[in-house]
Amino acid sequence: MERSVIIAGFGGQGVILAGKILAQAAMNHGLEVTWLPSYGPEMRGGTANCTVVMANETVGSPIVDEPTSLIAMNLPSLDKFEQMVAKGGTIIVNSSLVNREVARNDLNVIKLPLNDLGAKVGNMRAINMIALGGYVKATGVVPLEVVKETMAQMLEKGGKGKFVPLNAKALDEGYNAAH
Amino acid sequence: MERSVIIAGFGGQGVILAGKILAQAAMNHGLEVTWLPSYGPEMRGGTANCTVVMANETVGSPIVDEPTSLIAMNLPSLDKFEQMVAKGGTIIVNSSLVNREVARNDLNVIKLPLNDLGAKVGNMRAINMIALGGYVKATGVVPLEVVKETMAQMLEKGGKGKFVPLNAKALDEGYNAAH
Amino acid sequence: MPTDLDSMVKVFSRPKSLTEARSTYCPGCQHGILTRIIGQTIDELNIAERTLIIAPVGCSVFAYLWYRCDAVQVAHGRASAVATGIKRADPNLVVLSYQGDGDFASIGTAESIHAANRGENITVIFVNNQVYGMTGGEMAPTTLIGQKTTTTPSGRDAAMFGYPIRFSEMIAQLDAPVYVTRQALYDTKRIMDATKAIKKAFTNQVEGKGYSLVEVLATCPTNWHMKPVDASRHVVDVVTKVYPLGDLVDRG
Amino acid sequence: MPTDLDSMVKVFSRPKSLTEARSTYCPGCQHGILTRIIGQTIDELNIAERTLIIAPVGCSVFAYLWYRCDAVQVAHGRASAVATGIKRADPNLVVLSYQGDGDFASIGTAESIHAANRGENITVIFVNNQVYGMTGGEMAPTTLIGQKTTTTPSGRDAAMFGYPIRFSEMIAQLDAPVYVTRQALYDTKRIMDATKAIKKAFTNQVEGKGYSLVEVLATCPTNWHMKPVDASRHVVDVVTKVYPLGDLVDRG
Amino acid sequence: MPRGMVVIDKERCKGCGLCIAACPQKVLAYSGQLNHSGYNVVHTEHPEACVGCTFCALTCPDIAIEVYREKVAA
Amino acid sequence: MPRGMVVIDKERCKGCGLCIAACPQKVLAYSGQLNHSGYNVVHTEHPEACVGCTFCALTCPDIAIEVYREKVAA
Amino acid sequence: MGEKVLLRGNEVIAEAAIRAGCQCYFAYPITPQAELLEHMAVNMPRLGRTFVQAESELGAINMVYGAASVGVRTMTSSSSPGISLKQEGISYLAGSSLPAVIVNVVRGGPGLGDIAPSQCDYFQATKGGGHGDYHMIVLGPSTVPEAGTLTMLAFDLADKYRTPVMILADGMLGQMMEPVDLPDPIDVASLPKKAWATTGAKGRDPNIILSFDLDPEVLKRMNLELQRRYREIEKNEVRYEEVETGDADIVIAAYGTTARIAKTVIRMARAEGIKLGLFRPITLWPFPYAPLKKLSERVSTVLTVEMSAGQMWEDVRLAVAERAETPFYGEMGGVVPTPRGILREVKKYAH
Amino acid sequence: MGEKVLLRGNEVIAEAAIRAGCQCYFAYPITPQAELLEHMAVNMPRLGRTFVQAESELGAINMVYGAASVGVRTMTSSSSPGISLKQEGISYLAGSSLPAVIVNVVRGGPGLGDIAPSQCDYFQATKGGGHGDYHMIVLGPSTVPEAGTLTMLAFDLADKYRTPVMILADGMLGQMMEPVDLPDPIDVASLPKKAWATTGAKGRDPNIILSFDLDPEVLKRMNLELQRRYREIEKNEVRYEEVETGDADIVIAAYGTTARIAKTVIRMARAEGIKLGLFRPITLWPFPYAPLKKLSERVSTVLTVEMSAGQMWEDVRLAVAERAETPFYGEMGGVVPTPRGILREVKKYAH
Ligand SMILES: Cc1ncc(C[n+]2csc(CCOP(=O)(O)OP(=O)(O)O)c2C)c(N)n1
Ligand SMILES: Cc1ncc(C[n+]2csc(CCOP(=O)(O)OP(=O)(O)O)c2C)c(N)n1
Ligand code: SF4
Ligand code: SF4
Ligand code: SF4
Ligand code: SF4
Repeated sequence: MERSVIIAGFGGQGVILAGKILAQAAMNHGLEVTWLPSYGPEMRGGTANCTVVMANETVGSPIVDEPTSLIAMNLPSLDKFEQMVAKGGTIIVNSSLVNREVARNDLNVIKLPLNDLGAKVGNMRAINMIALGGYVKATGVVPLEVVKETMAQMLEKGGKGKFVPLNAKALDEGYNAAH
Repeated sequence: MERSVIIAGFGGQGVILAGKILAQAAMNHGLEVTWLPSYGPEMRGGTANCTVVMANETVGSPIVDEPTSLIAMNLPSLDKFEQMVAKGGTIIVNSSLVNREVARNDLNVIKLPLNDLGAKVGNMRAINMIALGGYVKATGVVPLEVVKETMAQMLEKGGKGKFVPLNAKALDEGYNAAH
Repeated sequence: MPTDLDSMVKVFSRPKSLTEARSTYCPGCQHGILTRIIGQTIDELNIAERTLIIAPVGCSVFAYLWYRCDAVQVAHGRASAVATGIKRADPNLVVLSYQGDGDFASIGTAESIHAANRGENITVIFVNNQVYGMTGGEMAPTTLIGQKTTTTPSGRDAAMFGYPIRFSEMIAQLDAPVYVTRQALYDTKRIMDATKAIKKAFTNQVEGKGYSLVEVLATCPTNWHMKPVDASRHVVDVVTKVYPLGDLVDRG
Repeated sequence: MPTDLDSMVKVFSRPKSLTEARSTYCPGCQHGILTRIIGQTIDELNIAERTLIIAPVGCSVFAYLWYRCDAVQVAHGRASAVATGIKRADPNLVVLSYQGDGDFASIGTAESIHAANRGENITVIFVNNQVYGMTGGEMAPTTLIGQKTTTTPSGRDAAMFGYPIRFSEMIAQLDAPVYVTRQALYDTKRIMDATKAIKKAFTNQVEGKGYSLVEVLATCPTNWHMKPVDASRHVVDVVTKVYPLGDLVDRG
Repeated sequence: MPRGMVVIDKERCKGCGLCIAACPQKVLAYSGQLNHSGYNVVHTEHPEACVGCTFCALTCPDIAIEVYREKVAA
Repeated sequence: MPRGMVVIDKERCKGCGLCIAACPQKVLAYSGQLNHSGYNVVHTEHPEACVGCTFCALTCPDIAIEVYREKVAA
Repeated sequence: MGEKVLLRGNEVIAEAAIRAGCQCYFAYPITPQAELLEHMAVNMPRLGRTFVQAESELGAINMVYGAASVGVRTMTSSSSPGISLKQEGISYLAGSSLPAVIVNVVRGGPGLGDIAPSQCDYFQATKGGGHGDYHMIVLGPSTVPEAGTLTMLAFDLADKYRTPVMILADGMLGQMMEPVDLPDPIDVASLPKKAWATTGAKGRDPNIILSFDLDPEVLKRMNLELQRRYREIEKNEVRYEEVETGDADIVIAAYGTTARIAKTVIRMARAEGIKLGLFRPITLWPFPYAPLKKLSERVSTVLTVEMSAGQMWEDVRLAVAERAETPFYGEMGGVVPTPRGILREVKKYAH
Repeated sequence: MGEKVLLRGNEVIAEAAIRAGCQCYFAYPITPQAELLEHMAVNMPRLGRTFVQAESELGAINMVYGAASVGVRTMTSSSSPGISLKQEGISYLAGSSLPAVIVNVVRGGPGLGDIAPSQCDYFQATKGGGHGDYHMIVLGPSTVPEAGTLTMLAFDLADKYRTPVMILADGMLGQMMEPVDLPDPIDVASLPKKAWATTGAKGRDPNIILSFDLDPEVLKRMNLELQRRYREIEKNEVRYEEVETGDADIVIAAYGTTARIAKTVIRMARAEGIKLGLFRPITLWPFPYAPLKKLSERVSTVLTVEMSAGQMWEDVRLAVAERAETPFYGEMGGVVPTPRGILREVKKYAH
């Protein structure tokens, strides 16, 4: 069984970190995993994305042409990746910035007003964790607790321990907001 | 029919020019011809040599492992090339500088005291033409007159016309000295 | 808006020699200011039809997109050599070799110095932002002592990495260059000075005078990890102390 | 011979750190004098066992044959980079980067300047004979205006080929070098001065002081088409006018 | 009527803030609005104060600003 | 007895003549003899004039010269 | 270490080099191998080892030449255009028999190209992008963990055969993260001493490092010695992997990232009843001609898949020698073939 | 001009370039191609054309890049190590579709090697010594007159296909003199204008010269266009020579200087009753696979002879595909095989 997600958004929205935390959490949870970023100048000012593949057996291709999920933090990301998502897959949409509906009707679409929820948890930098919380709820690929623990370990290792409570709250917020 | 000669000596002895004049003369005489110098640092201060191949048909290899002749203007040249000369071939030796006999007895050996003859024609720089004159006499590969004319044309073209009489004399001297 | 456009005249607009393409630079990156100054200069000298832009490797790799001029994108560091080839092939062209500090003063050291020494009749703009922007913020030859970059994580240490190089001062030692100057962009006055310098560097070429080099101290807010306004301040307070502004050679 | 060897003492002989190999230089080539001076310096400092000779590409490509020292033959122009690698790998070694003017100041420009700028603790001897010796007398970056070479058959013309480059003056602009000097070999006094300078350059390295550069004006009788004695005269009369002798940096 | 006027191209603006700092009249400020690239763009908070000095435009790296000035009676 | 003496290695000498010019005592001159490499080598034409100053040896690019000097009585 | 960590390919190569005892690292920045440089910048000085950001790729490879001369383990890394600039230096390393490791994190080409993953430098790496008759050992890792183990191996092979060894990776392998068990660091002190190294002529005759002799006969002998060593490497060091080739009718020949993707394709194909296998060269030079030849005797088709216009394809055809069909499927310019795209090609040859 | 003159190969290449309308020549000195530089130094300024002695080979190839961008005919020349330094630039020329001529007067390698003739840069020239999927047209002259005609051709092909073209000569060909009929100079004014050249955007949209695009899909399209052109060149431009192959049992495959020597060997062998022929590729890229394949169907042995460890040999084996024996005889390090030496090898396969 192989699950894959593309997380995409503006440069500053923290998609790379969200992917890293997910990948690390999946690994801690005993899955095989690959994490692949978009890289180089395309990131600068523009958009960024990364792909996480999680599986029970060795991961073949870390590039996926049919991701099982998409987290679209802005409109360009939805435009770019919507068509690729596998039938029956999941899309998390940042409805604060995306002013259109998802066109496909064979997907599980979860709209989260990330910017509003960000304001609610008190920091716009945490919207990536809100989205990730929503993704975890919708797909169940890794338990929320494992993601939380992993996030805490990683931030602490990077000397950013003080942001753990905020991000934990954001994960919960997204988890709860996803239907 | 293919004739080939290696002309070898010290850097300042004019072997490269002698070869060029012979090659040009042979070409003017209607033969196919190649001229190949030793080149690079080995020339500097040390020894120099060149190989001229003359033939009725297209010349195959411009490098010869069995030259039909050798002009050895000094001892190192004789040491280096004596064994290569084809059976029945010709060696012109500068007996002024070479204080040993040619070891092989299957060759036509012509000893010319080039330095003494050079003193005789009045210029040590002309010893290459003396040697060439001897070679022409011994092998008959190109008529002496053609060599003389060619030499004159080449020196004149190079702005050294005033040396033509000296070099003509030197060619004669070598021609006459060769038995 | 309360104003009446008819009663107004446009006093500042996009230079005509620039295309409509949006810049690929980060917010606040001063490479962008240079784009505008160069466009304006090309307009003023009316040379768009014979100007060749050399787009280097670096954040300005896309320079060919921004000018209504022919352009050549070249290998990292070799812009001055390519400029030589172009100018020798067609001396009537006006050639701008636009280069970052990594490009001009590190990998391109030999090409930069020898084009200057030959006195090629070209204009070189050398953007000194003390960092490799494009590749993510590594040390440049111009990086200041103590400055943190991804390859000098504890700050540039002279014993290990050497000193910030004043490349224009080296070029100024040569006999050929007609104009070598160092400019900055940290405020309106400096921007106007730099504009004058760049115009002069182009004019020298148009008049056949020879090699002109305009070094420009610029910011890289992204890799300095500073807000653009703070980055400008940093140029005033710190950078100009190591790289003093002004003309080094003027034989025009 | 009428003299009695027993009543004499040897006051001048082949330095011990030199091998018996004969030099491959042309008659009268001053590269040979430098070989002797370097050998003598190695003897005096007693460092043969830890000296590494870098043999460049050029007429001194055979330098590895002449010293009883380990040696590394390197690519054309890259001697200063190789010296960097060696010295960083083993700082206890004494590294001599011996380079011709084509090697050091043309193809090797970037490596030469950046090794100097990093202040690598090495000794560089840069032999300025204003010509490419090894390849048969082409123009060097140091070739004088009007000088005929095989690639400047009508004499070096500044408009086409640029100016003779004073590379040591450029290096002297950098912050790191501890010693930069220009010496010559045209008479006994100059030979003794050069000997002192070279000893100082080695001593700096042994004492861990940093980068030392000794530029030496040398003759190339072969490609100058001059008798060796006339070539020395030419250095006095002409070459030193363009390349003045003396110390440019001395932070030792 | 103000002596000058600036027009900001919202899609070119990257919200760097250099123009805000360059304006001697404090005409400009962040608008709080994101453009399509996600940047918080600048707007003329105090248009009435503008003198058309062009300082903002000179400093804008994205050439997002056009400047108009009052016609001087001929 | 002369104050100095030079010994020239004939096979190393390339006949460049630098030593002849360097000798303040005019001790050295071309010998007219060619060595095995074909060079006209230098010899001591006036050995008696030699003061052992080493100038010739300092200038010889081929390190072909050794110099001796009279022993000074201890 | 035993502990699994999630790391980028670039970081794993850097860390493996450190654990293999790399004492001196010299490089010039370039995407997509920036993290390799950064990892070294942080960690080499910390360990008292040498990190120099060179003025250029030419500077870097020649610094490597210097450090290798002295006998220490040394490495440089770059990506395609930067590797082109190192070709003269690589030829010198080979000619002078100096051990060194060179990492190429390949990107799309030619020219400036792009920074996306590619395999378009295979020819340059395996046939000799520099001048002269030389070879490097070229290792093509397919996963992040393998990038680590092959980097360790690279240092050993370099020393054993006194030769430059290249790690031929690509942008994807460099950028992606994967769980990896980092290998234990070796004991540098236990490495055999290099008697030929130029460490100072103390108590022995001088050692000389050089790649030339003006006498062709001597240079020929030097070349014959290189060739002798190459034959030895060909005999001892060929490495490859076969996946489900036992009953295969069609075999994909692929290396590196492409081979990894091919493994997914095998699952997909077998699910559809196509007997697909994989032949994966691990040493790209020496290429595993003999095993592929053998395999080609019992399959109908060897489909070469590369992120290139068909470079390894030539070696495949040399091995197969028309015994089987040898079609090619390639993507270029940084486009990575997808499992579905490869499967589509496979189906053309399935009957 | 009808009149036969005795000239060195280096001079003939230089003079042919001038007659082909080469407007700009940039190079850095190196043996054994010094005379080429010297001929240009004397004659280009005399004709009001550009001669620049560059600061290095990197400088030279990038000056060529500049001049080619502007649309003039341009050339550089060097020898092995210098050509290695040009690899990045050559890849850029190919990537940017710029026409230019590059001369390699090959010497013994690897590393500094020596200055004697060699053919050890065949791989570099034909497979791509630089990075990325590109090819140059590579022409291998065998005699001094042919060096002239192929140099003229090189400029035409470069323009026709917008590609770099290499003349792959060797030290012997460069240094030797042979009688030659110099070709008439072309009329430069009659050459077709290059609409793509960056001559100033006057009355048209800007022209852009570039070798990159950060979008892999676009870079792929650029690569596909290159590959399309390569297929066209393969279709149109394959050149080779067959000598006495009609009844041959053994065929020597050789190019350049080695092929010339082989012609002497044919005479010697036939005198001894051995049916020997020669297959001589003139275009080394595109290699004449099809004609050699055809030939291999009716001979017992194709003996490849090179001044290398066996580089063109790979292409020969690709073409022959085990249809005939494919032994190899090579000399290295600047040693030139002698007619007798080759004959000795031939006899091993004669029955
Ligand atoms: C031969 C080569 N080496 C390295 C690179 C990678 N590279 C791209 S841009 C760059 C440096 C850019 O820095 P700079 O010239 O200072 O310009 P900036 O981006 O700061 O404007 C480097 C090293 C390359 N493309 N080619
Ligand atoms: C990459 C490369 N380019 C060119 C050459 C040819 N080459 C050999 S020595 C030399 C120049 C030597 O001149 P210089 O450095 O001044 O030393 P000199 O011989 O005058 O002592 C050149 C260009 C080479 N060997 N390698
Ligand atoms: S990285 Fe720096 S130099 Fe590059 S565009 Fe961004 S701010 Fe400008
Ligand atoms: S060519 Fe010149 S530099 Fe070289 S050895 Fe001869 S005299 Fe000396
Ligand atoms: S300077 Fe330009 S880009 Fe920056 S905030 Fe002002 S208008 Fe926007
Ligand atoms: S200086 Fe030396 S080489 Fe020159 S002539 Fe005197 S002894 Fe001979």
